[in-house]
Amino acid sequence: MDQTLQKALDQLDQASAAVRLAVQNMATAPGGAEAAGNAAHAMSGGAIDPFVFRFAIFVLAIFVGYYVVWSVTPALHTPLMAVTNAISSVIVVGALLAVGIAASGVAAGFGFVALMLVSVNIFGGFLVTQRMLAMYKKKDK
Amino acid sequence: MDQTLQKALDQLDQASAAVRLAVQNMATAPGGAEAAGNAAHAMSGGAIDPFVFRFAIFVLAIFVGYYVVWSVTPALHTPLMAVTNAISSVIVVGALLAVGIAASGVAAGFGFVALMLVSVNIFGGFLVTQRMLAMYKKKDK
Amino acid sequence: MNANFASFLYLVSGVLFIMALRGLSHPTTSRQGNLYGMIGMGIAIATTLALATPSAGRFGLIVLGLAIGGGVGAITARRIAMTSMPQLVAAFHSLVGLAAVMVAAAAIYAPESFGIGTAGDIHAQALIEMSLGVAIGAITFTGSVIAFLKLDGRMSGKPIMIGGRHFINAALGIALIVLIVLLVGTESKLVFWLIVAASLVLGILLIIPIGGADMPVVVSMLNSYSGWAAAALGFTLGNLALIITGALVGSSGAILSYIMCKGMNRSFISVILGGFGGETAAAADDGIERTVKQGSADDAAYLMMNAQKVIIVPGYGMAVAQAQHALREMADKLKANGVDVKYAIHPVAGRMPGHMNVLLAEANVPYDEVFELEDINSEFAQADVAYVIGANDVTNPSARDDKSSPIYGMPILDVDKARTCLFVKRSLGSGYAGIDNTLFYKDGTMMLLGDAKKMTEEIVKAMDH
Amino acid sequence: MNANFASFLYLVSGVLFIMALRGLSHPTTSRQGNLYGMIGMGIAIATTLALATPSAGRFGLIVLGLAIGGGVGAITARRIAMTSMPQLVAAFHSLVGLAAVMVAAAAIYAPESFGIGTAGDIHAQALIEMSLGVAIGAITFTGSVIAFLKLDGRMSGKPIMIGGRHFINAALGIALIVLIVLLVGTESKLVFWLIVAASLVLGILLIIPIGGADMPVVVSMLNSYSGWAAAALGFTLGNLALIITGALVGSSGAILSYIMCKGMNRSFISVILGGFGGETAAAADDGIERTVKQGSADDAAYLMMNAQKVIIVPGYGMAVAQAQHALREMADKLKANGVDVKYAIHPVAGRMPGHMNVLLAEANVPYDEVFELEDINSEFAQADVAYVIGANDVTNPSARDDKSSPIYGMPILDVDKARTCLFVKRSLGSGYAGIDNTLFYKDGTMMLLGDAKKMTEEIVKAMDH
Ligand SMILES: NC(=O)c1ccc[n+]([C@@H]2O[C@H](COP(=O)([O-])OP(=O)(O)OC[C@H]3O[C@@H](n4cnc5c(N)ncnc54)[C@H](OP(=O)(O)O)[C@@H]3O)[C@@H](O)[C@H]2O)c1
Ligand SMILES: NC(=O)c1ccc[n+]([C@@H]2O[C@H](COP(=O)([O-])OP(=O)(O)OC[C@H]3O[C@@H](n4cnc5c(N)ncnc54)[C@H](OP(=O)(O)O)[C@@H]3O)[C@@H](O)[C@H]2O)c1
Repeated sequence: MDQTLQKALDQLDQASAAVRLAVQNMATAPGGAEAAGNAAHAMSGGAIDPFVFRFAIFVLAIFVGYYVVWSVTPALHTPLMAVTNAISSVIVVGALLAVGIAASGVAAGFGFVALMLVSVNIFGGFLVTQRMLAMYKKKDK
Repeated sequence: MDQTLQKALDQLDQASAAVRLAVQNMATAPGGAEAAGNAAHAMSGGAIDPFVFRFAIFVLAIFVGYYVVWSVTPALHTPLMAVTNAISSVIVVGALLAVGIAASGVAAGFGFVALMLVSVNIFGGFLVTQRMLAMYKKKDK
Repeated sequence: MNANFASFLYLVSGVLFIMALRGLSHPTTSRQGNLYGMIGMGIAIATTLALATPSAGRFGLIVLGLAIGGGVGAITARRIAMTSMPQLVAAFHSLVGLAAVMVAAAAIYAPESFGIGTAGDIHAQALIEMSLGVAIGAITFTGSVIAFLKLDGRMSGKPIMIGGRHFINAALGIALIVLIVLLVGTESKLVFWLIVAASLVLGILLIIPIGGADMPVVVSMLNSYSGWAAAALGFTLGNLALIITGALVGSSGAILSYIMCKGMNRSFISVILGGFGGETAAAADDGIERTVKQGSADDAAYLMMNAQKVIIVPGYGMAVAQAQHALREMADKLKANGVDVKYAIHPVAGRMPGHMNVLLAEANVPYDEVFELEDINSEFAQADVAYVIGANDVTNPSARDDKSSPIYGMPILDVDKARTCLFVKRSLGSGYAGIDNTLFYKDGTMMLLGDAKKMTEEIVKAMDH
Repeated sequence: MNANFASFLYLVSGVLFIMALRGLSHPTTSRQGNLYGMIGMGIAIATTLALATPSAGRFGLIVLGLAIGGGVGAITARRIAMTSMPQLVAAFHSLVGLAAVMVAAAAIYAPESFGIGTAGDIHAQALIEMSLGVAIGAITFTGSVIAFLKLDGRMSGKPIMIGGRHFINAALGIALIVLIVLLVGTESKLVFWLIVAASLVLGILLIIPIGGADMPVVVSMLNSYSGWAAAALGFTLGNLALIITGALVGSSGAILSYIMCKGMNRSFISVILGGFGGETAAAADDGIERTVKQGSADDAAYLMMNAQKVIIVPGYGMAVAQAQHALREMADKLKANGVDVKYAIHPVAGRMPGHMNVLLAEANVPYDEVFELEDINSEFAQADVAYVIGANDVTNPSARDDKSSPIYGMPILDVDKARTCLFVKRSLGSGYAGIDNTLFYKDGTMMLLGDAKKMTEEIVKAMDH
């Protein structure tokens, strides 16, 4: 049994080295790593798809959102709308990726538009929230 | 570029088949799949360690726990202690695995003890909670 | 940067966003919360840059994009009037929606860069997640544009009811599903753009039948949508910050919509189906002659200066007239004269949640003088004067007493329990719900007809005599 | 079963556990919550079985284990007296702690089965997670056993202070860290058992210096520990249900400890360092002669039957005397006579959170007659009689008025504001905090010295005359 495994693993190492080479060749199109990853995934059989984890994270974040929003005081509901709007612009992450490394010029273009739009939101959203919140004052005495 | 990749993937397929064989041979000791999985993991490079996801789930679950427990009415704090005790016995999952498939007899033995202990908790915990909760009644009128 | 470490940092920024919302549980912690939000965003951006390591040229583009957008955003944030917040939020949502569409397009055109496969061989799962993201994003975009136009008065607030719109919407919905299936099968860019187009149209059709005054609920719902779109793209990009934030924003918008509908005692469905609330419904004229006691600024000044306790009830009209600063001045005069002054805020006073609180805060009214309905409603019985300024529906006793009223069951501020009730508004017309307010004709009520700001200023002057 | 689907099911059971705790936000939803919990546990067990597909023999073993444990658990749950809940919970925690140790041991002896590497080559990460789990588990085990013995009266509740215990504990802690590092390096089974041994000793040493009356805080803290142990093993096993549940239980225990400490106005650290609260501290005898008005059951019956409003304040003595049923009978008689009867529960009345509520519920007292401190405290001023039964510290006005008192700052029930205050207890001795209660000597107070149950029964009899 041990020999079979040894042989298999040797072959695997070879394959791995070859794939690495291939991947290096494709530096401009990083899709290769992905393909190799998939093949490996099928092999390891029992490994859990990241989707499941992401879904778990999503579900728990909904619970957190539910509780955290109900705990917001009604007097701050307008800032709440502004700040959730501001944070929803984390989508900037996708825009940055597109502008930063997209192989296709078209994709980079879309990314650039997205980046500009969402930057309006990031700065506008947080700053307007800050402006609003700065106005809430206690009685000074 | 495409050919290099093709070649690499072919080799990978071979390796994969060989490993599968090896793994079948090792039915009693399923550690092989794991080893293959690891090799694959190193290969896919950019893949994210499940630990990160688990950690994220852990962190979010703490937030959920924080909010959900604060929302428990003080009158039910005793049942809360009983029910958290009951659910903490999901550790039964580990005990079942040990009794169910552990290769070593010693491990299965430990698992069996764990299983018995934790079963006391599962049944005892939920039933005593049920008994308590059944007592909380509204004024009947 | 190591992918694991990057994911960890994205988690950190997700947690910081949670802390940002958590801060809003109290005014004192809210500013710090907003800071957490900014730090979280900074971490997300820095992590992505470290992960992508763009070339110098691309880096320049990024800086340019951030600078242009950031500049516009910062200026807008500084210039916008507090009374225009509903419009601003709607406009901002539309940007997020459009950005989601653009990001999805970029992913379709350069799938390798996003690690979702290669051109011609994109993972089916990623395609499904992406088309959900893009559809919701596009609906958010056009929907928010319409909401913005209606709120900003650039488009009539009247519901626009197209015949057979339910049928058209259903058809578009089905078409969307078919297109998504097609996209997964063919990965055709044309199909992608068809999805975008169908969703854009759907966004318009869904929102135009909804009356201008229901727009706040719509804005909040679209906020929720933009969250779900972000989460869907988060799945595609495998990005924890996006997934967590999407879920947070999604829940937040949904809960705010729910709170508003409950405050108005209407069902969410009835709001979404539209047709409610035209521009300014005329006062119901049932032919019965009813007498109204009208007063002057001098009367009001006299009454309040001799009161022990005055409760101010602001409403939408105060926002329209921008009367908050004058109001604050008036309250100062009263307090200087030893009068106990409090503000009572109905959960749906104005046109968006917390609308009145922001305006009062703008005018430097300390938040511990401002009370929510359930905390102050019992105090009206001990108040000498209830000064109702630009509010109407939220004081209408028919919501409490008249089972046949369309707003029956909505909680109201019991201003009729105060010894005298001063009503500042321009006419005997009705408010948002278009229902006559019987309070105008009651004995203890004195109408101060005029613009809220001018009238309050006159009262302040009269107090000096 | 497919590993992905299994993970999904584990997530479902984690969510069901969340729903179980969520249900406890109100008595009406609580029973359904408990049901969710059971379903969640069922799903976790079924999923694991489907995933492991054990051989027939092993399956038999599993059924046997579940049957033995389940039988013991079910019988215990049915037989246990409600007054013994604190002990029961402590005993149950010890089981979870020991089970965690056993599971970790199984994983060390058969790493392949748990997918954490092969014998001699276990992943370092798994070893670290596991040793954390096993250390916390072992501490939970012995700690809970000590707590059980103290609560059940099988061991003196007196703090046992060993000289240099802080030094010994610190040394053990350092030893634990060294051992964990060693384990990761050598993977030696001996080192593993040394970790177990050190943690078992540490568990004992940590808990014995803490007085019996502080045990509730300890039990809650150990509850929290058992959660963290489960979460640590959840990381090792890659099990979502364990990770989520561990975090839930961990937070829950920590929050309850916090609530208790706040209710007692003490710091968590001071509780954990121990030395507080011996068995029954004798009443402080400062030599000043003070007069006490003593009454009989007949006096009490007469007073209450002629009252309009009676507020009942139960405390630890009611639990000890098992007086809840007699109390309920008394309340029934009063209500039949038209007296308004309410129950006031202090947050730390009794010896564990919610202790009084459970006992009253057991005696069929409807939960809408039972009020928390902040909801009822203002009503004492309008009450004719406050019937304090076995409570002491929670009524002590020195917590409110005397800055030098050790319990100063703890919120109290203002029973002294009632027209008459009836005090049922066996002596003029002090309660848990060991502080004299000045209320006994006040004018409006009448002491009813005797066992809480007997005295209440006599009052019920006297009411029949
Ligand atoms: N807050 C929310 O989140 C939200 C969301 C959706 C819907 N709504 C709805 O909005 C309504 C809010 O109630 P509300 O009492 O605040 O407002 P309202 O019932 O709409 O009444 C506002 C009143 O202000 C008067 N007004 C307008 N401009 C004025 C000016 N320049 N000077 C003086 N008065 C002026 C109007 O009367 P004249 O024309 O006679 O001056 C009108 O009757 C509720 O029906 C609620 O359901 C609220
Ligand atoms: N609930 C929690 O979670 C928790 C946790 C930790 C600590 N604690 C502490 O526990 C205390 C609870 O206050 P408490 O007012 O409920 O209790 P307490 O202050 O401990 O007083 C209980 C009284 O009951 C009397 N008693 C005992 N057995 C009796 C019997 N058979 N019949 C009649 N009376 C009897 C005792 O007086 P005699 O000996 O004269 O009869 C004693 O003074 C607080 O100090 C709190 O900080 C509570």
